[in-house]
Amino acid sequence: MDILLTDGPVGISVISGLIAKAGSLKDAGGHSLFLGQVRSDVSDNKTVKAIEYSVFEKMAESAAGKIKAIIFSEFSDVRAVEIVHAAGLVQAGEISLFVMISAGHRQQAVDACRKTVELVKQRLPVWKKEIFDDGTQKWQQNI
Amino acid sequence: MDILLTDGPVGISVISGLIAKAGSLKDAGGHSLFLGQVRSDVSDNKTVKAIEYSVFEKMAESAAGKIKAIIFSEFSDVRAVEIVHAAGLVQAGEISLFVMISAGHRQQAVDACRKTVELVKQRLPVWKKEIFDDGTQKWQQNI
Amino acid sequence: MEIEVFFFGVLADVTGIRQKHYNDVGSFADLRHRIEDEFPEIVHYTFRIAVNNEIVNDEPLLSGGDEVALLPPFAGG
Amino acid sequence: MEIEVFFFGVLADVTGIRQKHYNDVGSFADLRHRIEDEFPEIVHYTFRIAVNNEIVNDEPLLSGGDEVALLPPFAGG
Repeated sequence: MDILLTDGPVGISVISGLIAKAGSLKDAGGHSLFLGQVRSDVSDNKTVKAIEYSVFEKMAESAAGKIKAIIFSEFSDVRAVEIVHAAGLVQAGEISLFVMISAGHRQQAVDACRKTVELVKQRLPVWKKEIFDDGTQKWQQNI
Repeated sequence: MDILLTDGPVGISVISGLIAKAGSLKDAGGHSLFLGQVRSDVSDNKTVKAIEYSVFEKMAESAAGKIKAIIFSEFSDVRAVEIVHAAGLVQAGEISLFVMISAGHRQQAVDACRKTVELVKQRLPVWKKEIFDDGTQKWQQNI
Repeated sequence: MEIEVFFFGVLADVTGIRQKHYNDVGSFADLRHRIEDEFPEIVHYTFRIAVNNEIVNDEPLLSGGDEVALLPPFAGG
Repeated sequence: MEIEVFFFGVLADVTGIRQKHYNDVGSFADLRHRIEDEFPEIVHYTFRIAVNNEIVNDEPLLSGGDEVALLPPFAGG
Protein backbone atom coordinates (compact mmCIF):
# COMPACT_ATOMS: atom_id res chain seq x y z
CA MET A 1 0.00 0.00 0.00
CA ASP A 2 1.53 3.31 -1.11
CA ILE A 3 -0.76 5.67 0.79
CA LEU A 4 -2.93 5.46 3.87
CA LEU A 5 -6.10 7.56 3.72
CA THR A 6 -7.56 8.21 7.14
CA ASP A 7 -11.25 8.79 7.76
CA GLY A 8 -10.99 12.20 9.40
CA PRO A 9 -7.72 13.65 10.75
CA VAL A 10 -4.44 11.74 10.82
CA GLY A 11 -4.51 10.59 14.43
CA ILE A 12 -1.63 10.41 16.87
CA SER A 13 -1.89 6.62 17.01
CA VAL A 14 -1.27 6.30 13.26
CA ILE A 15 1.73 8.64 13.58
CA SER A 16 3.12 6.82 16.63
CA GLY A 17 2.72 3.48 14.92
CA LEU A 18 4.69 4.56 11.86
CA ILE A 19 7.46 6.12 13.97
CA ALA A 20 7.70 2.97 16.10
CA LYS A 21 7.86 0.84 12.94
CA ALA A 22 10.79 2.90 11.64
CA GLY A 23 12.89 1.64 14.56
CA SER A 24 13.13 -1.70 12.76
CA LEU A 25 15.21 -0.04 10.01
CA LYS A 26 18.53 -0.63 11.73
CA ASP A 27 20.50 1.06 8.92
CA ALA A 28 18.48 4.29 9.17
CA GLY A 29 20.19 7.15 11.00
CA GLY A 30 17.48 9.73 10.65
CA HIS A 31 13.82 10.29 9.94
CA SER A 32 12.48 13.54 8.55
CA LEU A 33 8.78 14.06 9.13
CA PHE A 34 6.31 16.64 7.93
CA LEU A 35 2.90 17.13 9.48
CA GLY A 36 0.44 19.39 7.74
CA GLN A 37 -2.10 20.94 10.10
CA VAL A 38 -5.33 22.80 9.42
CA ARG A 39 -4.69 26.43 10.27
CA SER A 40 -7.31 28.88 11.61
CA ASP A 41 -6.77 31.33 8.76
CA VAL A 42 -8.81 34.52 8.82
CA SER A 43 -10.10 36.17 5.64
CA ASP A 44 -12.95 38.66 5.26
CA ASN A 45 -13.48 38.51 9.03
CA LYS A 46 -14.21 34.80 8.84
CA THR A 47 -12.08 32.15 10.56
CA VAL A 48 -11.41 28.68 9.15
CA LYS A 49 -13.01 26.18 11.50
CA ALA A 50 -12.26 23.02 9.52
CA ILE A 51 -11.35 21.71 6.08
CA GLU A 52 -13.25 18.98 4.31
CA TYR A 53 -10.98 16.88 2.10
CA SER A 54 -12.27 14.78 -0.77
CA VAL A 55 -9.97 12.20 -2.31
CA PHE A 56 -10.10 10.24 -5.56
CA GLU A 57 -9.09 7.08 -3.76
CA LYS A 58 -8.43 4.78 -6.71
CA MET A 59 -6.08 7.29 -8.30
CA ALA A 60 -4.45 8.34 -5.02
CA GLU A 61 -2.87 4.94 -4.59
CA SER A 62 -1.19 4.99 -8.01
CA ALA A 63 -0.19 8.67 -7.64
CA ALA A 64 1.47 7.89 -4.31
CA GLY A 65 3.25 4.94 -5.90
CA LYS A 66 4.68 7.24 -8.56
CA ILE A 67 5.77 9.77 -5.93
CA LYS A 68 7.61 7.04 -4.01
CA ALA A 69 9.29 5.81 -7.20
CA ILE A 70 10.56 9.34 -7.89
CA ILE A 71 11.92 9.71 -4.36
CA PHE A 72 13.66 6.33 -4.32
CA SER A 73 15.24 7.01 -7.71
CA GLU A 74 16.50 10.50 -6.76
CA PHE A 75 17.66 9.74 -3.21
CA SER A 76 19.75 6.60 -2.97
CA ASP A 77 20.14 6.92 0.81
CA VAL A 78 16.38 6.77 1.44
CA ARG A 79 15.18 3.54 3.07
CA ALA A 80 11.44 4.16 3.52
CA VAL A 81 8.73 6.62 2.50
CA GLU A 82 5.41 6.86 4.34
CA ILE A 83 2.50 9.01 3.14
CA VAL A 84 -0.76 9.44 5.07
CA HIS A 85 -3.50 11.88 4.02
CA ALA A 86 -6.76 12.73 5.69
CA ALA A 87 -10.10 12.27 3.92
CA GLY A 88 -13.27 13.95 5.19
CA LEU A 89 -13.54 16.58 7.88
CA VAL A 90 -10.42 17.86 9.69
CA GLN A 91 -10.81 20.54 12.38
CA ALA A 92 -8.37 23.44 12.87
CA GLY A 93 -5.40 22.16 14.87
CA GLU A 94 -5.76 18.62 13.51
CA ILE A 95 -3.35 16.88 11.13
CA SER A 96 -4.27 16.49 7.44
CA LEU A 97 -0.98 15.19 6.03
CA PHE A 98 1.83 13.05 7.39
CA VAL A 99 5.03 12.31 5.47
CA MET A 100 7.97 10.39 6.92
CA ILE A 101 11.26 9.69 5.17
CA SER A 102 13.78 7.32 6.74
CA ALA A 103 17.33 7.49 5.41
CA GLY A 104 20.83 6.45 6.29
CA HIS A 105 21.84 10.06 6.95
CA ARG A 106 19.96 13.23 7.75
CA GLN A 107 20.71 15.30 4.64
CA GLN A 108 18.84 13.07 2.19
CA ALA A 109 16.08 12.43 4.73
CA VAL A 110 15.36 16.16 4.94
CA ASP A 111 15.68 16.83 1.19
CA ALA A 112 13.51 13.84 0.27
CA CYS A 113 10.86 14.82 2.81
CA ARG A 114 10.60 18.32 1.41
CA LYS A 115 10.32 16.97 -2.14
CA THR A 116 7.71 14.39 -1.16
CA VAL A 117 5.52 17.10 0.38
CA GLU A 118 5.78 19.18 -2.81
CA LEU A 119 4.90 16.15 -4.96
CA VAL A 120 1.95 15.30 -2.71
CA LYS A 121 0.58 18.81 -3.21
CA GLN A 122 1.11 18.66 -6.98
CA ARG A 123 0.10 15.10 -7.76
CA LEU A 124 -2.23 13.64 -5.17
CA PRO A 125 -5.88 13.83 -6.34
CA VAL A 126 -7.20 15.63 -3.30
CA TRP A 127 -9.49 18.66 -2.99
CA LYS A 128 -10.27 20.80 -0.01
CA LYS A 129 -13.18 22.97 1.04
CA GLU A 130 -12.66 25.46 3.85
CA ILE A 131 -15.48 25.66 6.36
CA PHE A 132 -15.72 28.98 8.18
CA ASP A 133 -17.04 29.81 11.61
CA ASP A 134 -20.10 31.49 10.10
CA GLY A 135 -21.05 28.27 8.32
CA THR A 136 -20.00 29.38 4.83
CA GLN A 137 -17.72 27.20 2.71
CA LYS A 138 -15.15 27.78 -0.01
CA TRP A 139 -13.20 25.44 -2.30
CA GLN A 140 -9.54 26.24 -1.93
CA GLN A 141 -6.58 25.82 -4.27
CA ASN A 142 -2.97 25.30 -3.30
CA ILE A 143 -1.01 28.48 -3.85
CA MET B 1 12.64 24.53 29.86
CA ASP B 2 14.61 24.71 26.61
CA ILE B 3 15.63 21.06 26.32
CA LEU B 4 14.30 17.77 27.59
CA LEU B 5 16.97 15.16 28.36
CA THR B 6 15.59 11.65 28.49
CA ASP B 7 17.09 8.88 30.59
CA GLY B 8 17.77 6.39 27.78
CA PRO B 9 16.20 6.68 24.30
CA VAL B 10 13.63 9.30 23.35
CA GLY B 11 10.48 7.23 23.74
CA ILE B 12 7.41 7.22 21.55
CA SER B 13 5.27 8.61 24.38
CA VAL B 14 7.45 11.74 24.63
CA ILE B 15 7.24 12.19 20.86
CA SER B 16 3.47 11.62 20.77
CA GLY B 17 2.96 14.05 23.62
CA LEU B 18 4.84 16.85 21.87
CA ILE B 19 3.03 16.23 18.58
CA ALA B 20 -0.33 16.25 20.34
CA LYS B 21 0.60 19.48 22.14
CA ALA B 22 1.38 21.15 18.79
CA GLY B 23 -2.30 20.83 17.84
CA SER B 24 -3.03 23.67 20.24
CA LEU B 25 -1.08 26.07 17.97
CA LYS B 26 -4.08 27.00 15.82
CA ASP B 27 -2.02 29.34 13.63
CA ALA B 28 0.51 26.62 12.75
CA GLY B 29 0.11 25.08 9.30
CA GLY B 30 3.00 22.66 9.44
CA HIS B 31 5.40 20.86 11.71
CA SER B 32 8.79 19.68 10.53
CA LEU B 33 10.31 16.95 12.69
CA PHE B 34 13.68 15.29 12.74
CA LEU B 35 14.36 12.06 14.60
CA GLY B 36 17.95 10.90 14.96
CA GLN B 37 18.26 7.14 15.33
CA VAL B 38 21.21 5.00 16.37
CA ARG B 39 22.38 3.17 13.26
CA SER B 40 23.96 -0.30 13.19
CA ASP B 41 27.10 0.93 11.45
CA VAL B 42 29.73 -1.66 10.62
CA SER B 43 33.46 -0.87 10.76
CA ASP B 44 36.40 -3.28 11.05
CA ASN B 45 33.91 -6.18 11.05
CA LYS B 46 32.25 -4.85 14.20
CA THR B 47 28.63 -3.70 14.36
CA VAL B 48 27.38 -0.83 16.51
CA LYS B 49 25.01 -2.28 19.09
CA ALA B 50 24.31 0.90 21.04
CA ILE B 51 25.58 4.41 21.76
CA GLU B 52 26.12 5.76 25.24
CA TYR B 53 25.50 9.50 25.42
CA SER B 54 26.90 11.70 28.17
CA VAL B 55 25.52 15.20 28.55
CA PHE B 56 26.76 18.26 30.43
CA GLU B 57 23.30 18.94 31.74
CA LYS B 58 23.78 22.38 33.27
CA MET B 59 25.26 23.72 30.06
CA ALA B 60 22.82 21.88 27.76
CA GLU B 61 19.91 23.97 29.00
CA SER B 62 21.60 27.29 28.22
CA ALA B 63 22.97 25.99 24.88
CA ALA B 64 19.46 24.93 23.86
CA GLY B 65 18.14 28.34 24.89
CA LYS B 66 20.66 30.02 22.61
CA ILE B 67 19.75 27.69 19.73
CA LYS B 68 16.07 28.57 20.12
CA ALA B 69 16.88 32.28 20.22
CA ILE B 70 18.79 31.97 16.93
CA ILE B 71 15.92 30.09 15.28
CA PHE B 72 13.22 32.51 16.43
CA SER B 73 15.30 35.49 15.28
CA GLU B 74 16.03 34.02 11.82
CA PHE B 75 12.61 32.50 11.09
CA SER B 76 9.75 34.87 11.81
CA ASP B 77 7.12 32.31 10.83
CA VAL B 78 8.23 29.80 13.48
CA ARG B 79 5.80 29.37 16.38
CA ALA B 80 7.49 26.69 18.50
CA VAL B 81 10.78 24.79 18.80
CA GLU B 82 11.09 21.53 20.72
CA ILE B 83 14.41 19.79 21.39
CA VAL B 84 14.74 16.43 23.13
CA HIS B 85 18.05 14.55 23.47
CA ALA B 86 18.81 11.15 24.95
CA ALA B 87 21.25 10.72 27.81
CA GLY B 88 22.70 7.32 28.68
CA LEU B 89 22.40 4.13 26.67
CA VAL B 90 20.48 4.07 23.35
CA GLN B 91 20.28 0.80 21.40
CA ALA B 92 20.50 0.57 17.61
CA GLY B 93 17.08 1.39 16.17
CA GLU B 94 16.19 3.68 19.09
CA ILE B 95 15.82 7.47 18.94
CA SER B 96 18.58 9.72 20.32
CA LEU B 97 17.39 13.13 19.11
CA PHE B 98 13.99 14.69 18.47
CA VAL B 99 13.52 18.18 17.01
CA MET B 100 10.14 19.64 16.11
CA ILE B 101 9.52 23.03 14.53
CA SER B 102 5.98 24.39 14.22
CA ALA B 103 5.46 27.24 11.79
CA GLY B 104 2.72 29.04 9.96
CA HIS B 105 3.85 27.59 6.63
CA ARG B 106 5.89 24.60 5.61
CA GLN B 107 8.92 26.30 4.05
CA GLN B 108 10.20 27.93 7.23
CA ALA B 109 9.27 24.88 9.29
CA VAL B 110 11.54 22.71 7.15
CA ASP B 111 14.40 25.23 6.93
CA ALA B 112 14.31 25.95 10.66
CA CYS B 113 14.24 22.24 11.51
CA ARG B 114 17.31 21.56 9.40
CA LYS B 115 19.14 24.48 11.00
CA THR B 116 18.16 23.43 14.52
CA VAL B 117 19.57 19.95 13.94
CA GLU B 118 22.87 21.43 12.72
CA LEU B 119 23.05 23.75 15.73
CA VAL B 120 22.30 20.87 18.10
CA LYS B 121 25.21 18.93 16.64
CA GLN B 122 27.55 21.94 16.86
CA ARG B 123 26.55 23.46 20.19
CA LEU B 124 24.93 20.95 22.49
CA PRO B 125 27.46 19.63 25.06
CA VAL B 126 26.91 15.96 24.34
CA TRP B 127 29.42 13.14 23.76
CA LYS B 128 28.88 9.67 22.41
CA LYS B 129 30.63 6.36 22.78
CA GLU B 130 29.83 3.60 20.32
CA ILE B 131 29.42 0.16 21.83
CA PHE B 132 30.11 -2.69 19.42
CA ASP B 133 28.74 -6.21 19.33
CA ASP B 134 32.11 -7.61 20.48
CA GLY B 135 31.98 -5.51 23.65
CA THR B 136 34.56 -2.93 22.56
CA GLN B 137 33.82 0.79 22.78
CA LYS B 138 34.92 3.90 20.90
CA TRP B 139 34.35 7.61 21.49
CA GLN B 140 32.93 9.08 18.30
CA GLN B 141 33.05 12.57 16.84
CA ASN B 142 30.48 14.15 14.56
CA ILE B 143 31.79 14.27 11.01
CA MET C 1 -20.88 2.42 -25.16
CA GLU C 2 -21.50 2.82 -21.44
CA ILE C 3 -19.33 5.24 -19.48
CA GLU C 4 -19.28 6.02 -15.76
CA VAL C 5 -18.43 9.66 -15.00
CA PHE C 6 -17.11 10.94 -11.65
CA PHE C 7 -17.17 14.58 -10.53
CA PHE C 8 -14.56 15.67 -7.95
CA GLY C 9 -13.95 18.71 -5.80
CA VAL C 10 -15.88 21.81 -6.76
CA LEU C 11 -17.42 19.96 -9.73
CA ALA C 12 -19.36 17.72 -7.36
CA ASP C 13 -20.95 20.88 -5.94
CA VAL C 14 -21.50 22.42 -9.40
CA THR C 15 -23.26 19.34 -10.73
CA GLY C 16 -24.84 18.32 -7.44
CA ILE C 17 -23.70 14.74 -8.00
CA ARG C 18 -20.53 12.73 -7.57
CA GLN C 19 -21.13 10.09 -10.19
CA LYS C 20 -23.32 9.50 -13.25
CA HIS C 21 -23.85 6.69 -15.73
CA TYR C 22 -24.04 7.58 -19.43
CA ASN C 23 -25.46 5.21 -22.09
CA ASP C 24 -24.83 5.20 -25.83
CA VAL C 25 -21.73 7.38 -25.66
CA GLY C 26 -20.23 7.76 -29.14
CA SER C 27 -16.91 9.40 -28.26
CA PHE C 28 -15.28 11.55 -25.63
CA ALA C 29 -16.42 14.69 -27.51
CA ASP C 30 -19.97 13.37 -27.48
CA LEU C 31 -19.73 12.68 -23.72
CA ARG C 32 -18.33 16.14 -23.06
CA HIS C 33 -21.18 17.83 -24.95
CA ARG C 34 -23.76 15.86 -23.02
CA ILE C 35 -22.13 16.80 -19.70
CA GLU C 36 -21.93 20.46 -20.68
CA ASP C 37 -25.56 20.51 -21.87
CA GLU C 38 -26.68 19.04 -18.59
CA PHE C 39 -24.42 21.13 -16.35
CA PRO C 40 -23.73 24.37 -18.26
CA GLU C 41 -21.94 25.95 -15.28
CA ILE C 42 -19.12 23.42 -15.68
CA VAL C 43 -17.57 25.32 -18.61
CA HIS C 44 -16.44 28.02 -16.17
CA TYR C 45 -14.17 25.60 -14.31
CA THR C 46 -10.72 24.26 -15.09
CA PHE C 47 -10.30 20.52 -14.89
CA ARG C 48 -8.29 17.63 -16.22
CA ILE C 49 -9.59 14.25 -17.33
CA ALA C 50 -8.67 10.82 -16.02
CA VAL C 51 -9.71 7.63 -17.75
CA ASN C 52 -9.56 4.55 -15.55
CA ASN C 53 -7.60 6.48 -12.90
CA GLU C 54 -4.90 7.81 -15.25
CA ILE C 55 -4.73 11.41 -16.42
CA VAL C 56 -5.09 11.68 -20.20
CA ASN C 57 -5.06 14.32 -22.90
CA ASP C 58 -8.15 16.20 -23.87
CA GLU C 59 -9.70 13.84 -26.40
CA PRO C 60 -9.06 10.28 -25.19
CA LEU C 61 -10.34 7.24 -27.08
CA LEU C 62 -12.96 5.65 -24.86
CA SER C 63 -13.98 2.00 -24.60
CA GLY C 64 -17.17 0.61 -23.14
CA GLY C 65 -17.03 0.40 -19.35
CA ASP C 66 -14.41 3.12 -19.01
CA GLU C 67 -14.49 5.33 -15.94
CA VAL C 68 -14.03 9.02 -16.70
CA ALA C 69 -13.16 11.40 -13.87
CA LEU C 70 -13.24 15.21 -14.01
CA LEU C 71 -10.46 16.59 -11.82
CA PRO C 72 -10.16 20.24 -10.73
CA PRO C 73 -6.65 21.39 -9.74
CA PHE C 74 -5.38 19.29 -6.85
CA ALA C 75 -5.27 20.85 -3.40
CA GLY C 76 -3.92 18.23 -1.01
CA GLY C 77 -1.84 18.74 2.07
CA MET D 1 40.98 29.33 45.89
CA GLU D 2 38.86 26.19 45.59
CA ILE D 3 37.84 24.98 42.12
CA GLU D 4 35.64 22.06 41.09
CA VAL D 5 36.76 20.43 37.82
CA PHE D 6 34.54 18.26 35.58
CA PHE D 7 35.82 15.86 32.92
CA PHE D 8 33.46 15.06 30.03
CA GLY D 9 33.38 12.56 27.18
CA VAL D 10 36.64 10.80 26.45
CA LEU D 11 38.36 12.81 29.20
CA ALA D 12 36.33 11.04 31.85
CA ASP D 13 37.79 7.78 30.55
CA VAL D 14 41.32 9.20 30.27
CA THR D 15 41.32 10.48 33.85
CA GLY D 16 39.15 7.73 35.26
CA ILE D 17 37.02 10.33 37.06
CA ARG D 18 34.19 12.70 36.21
CA GLN D 19 34.82 15.35 38.83
CA LYS D 20 37.62 16.49 41.14
CA HIS D 21 38.02 19.17 43.80
CA TYR D 22 41.20 21.26 43.73
CA ASN D 23 42.37 23.36 46.73
CA ASP D 24 44.72 26.34 46.78
CA VAL D 25 44.44 27.02 43.01
CA GLY D 26 46.45 30.17 42.16
CA SER D 27 45.26 30.68 38.57
CA PHE D 28 43.90 28.82 35.58
CA ALA D 29 47.48 28.13 34.39
CA ASP D 30 48.27 26.69 37.79
CA LEU D 31 45.15 24.50 37.65
CA ARG D 32 46.02 23.32 34.15
CA HIS D 33 49.54 22.31 35.17
CA ARG D 34 48.23 20.35 38.14
CA ILE D 35 45.70 18.53 35.94
CA GLU D 36 48.35 17.74 33.31
CA ASP D 37 50.81 16.50 35.96
CA GLU D 38 48.19 14.21 37.39
CA PHE D 39 46.77 13.01 34.06
CA PRO D 40 49.62 13.32 31.53
CA GLU D 41 47.59 11.56 28.80
CA ILE D 42 45.23 14.51 28.69
CA VAL D 43 47.64 16.64 26.61
CA HIS D 44 46.95 14.38 23.61
CA TYR D 45 43.30 15.41 23.52
CA THR D 46 41.57 18.49 22.16
CA PHE D 47 39.15 20.20 24.48
CA ARG D 48 37.57 23.54 25.28
CA ILE D 49 37.05 25.06 28.71
CA ALA D 50 33.80 26.14 30.32
CA VAL D 51 33.70 28.15 33.51
CA ASN D 52 30.38 28.03 35.31
CA ASN D 53 28.71 26.44 32.25
CA GLU D 54 29.91 29.04 29.73
CA ILE D 55 32.66 28.38 27.21
CA VAL D 56 35.62 30.74 27.73
CA ASN D 57 38.99 31.48 26.18
CA ASP D 58 42.07 29.59 27.11
CA GLU D 59 43.25 31.52 30.19
CA PRO D 60 40.15 32.58 32.10
CA LEU D 61 40.32 34.49 35.35
CA LEU D 62 39.04 32.16 38.06
CA SER D 63 37.27 32.99 41.31
CA GLY D 64 36.91 30.77 44.32
CA GLY D 65 34.06 28.28 43.94
CA ASP D 66 34.16 28.34 40.14
CA GLU D 67 33.26 25.20 38.26
CA VAL D 68 35.65 24.39 35.41
CA ALA D 69 34.60 21.85 32.78
CA LEU D 70 36.88 20.25 30.16
CA LEU D 71 34.87 19.69 26.98
CA PRO D 72 36.04 17.51 24.08
CA PRO D 73 34.43 18.29 20.68
CA PHE D 74 30.66 17.90 20.93
CA ALA D 75 29.06 14.86 19.31
CA GLY D 76 25.35 15.08 19.92
CA GLY D 77 22.52 13.89 17.72
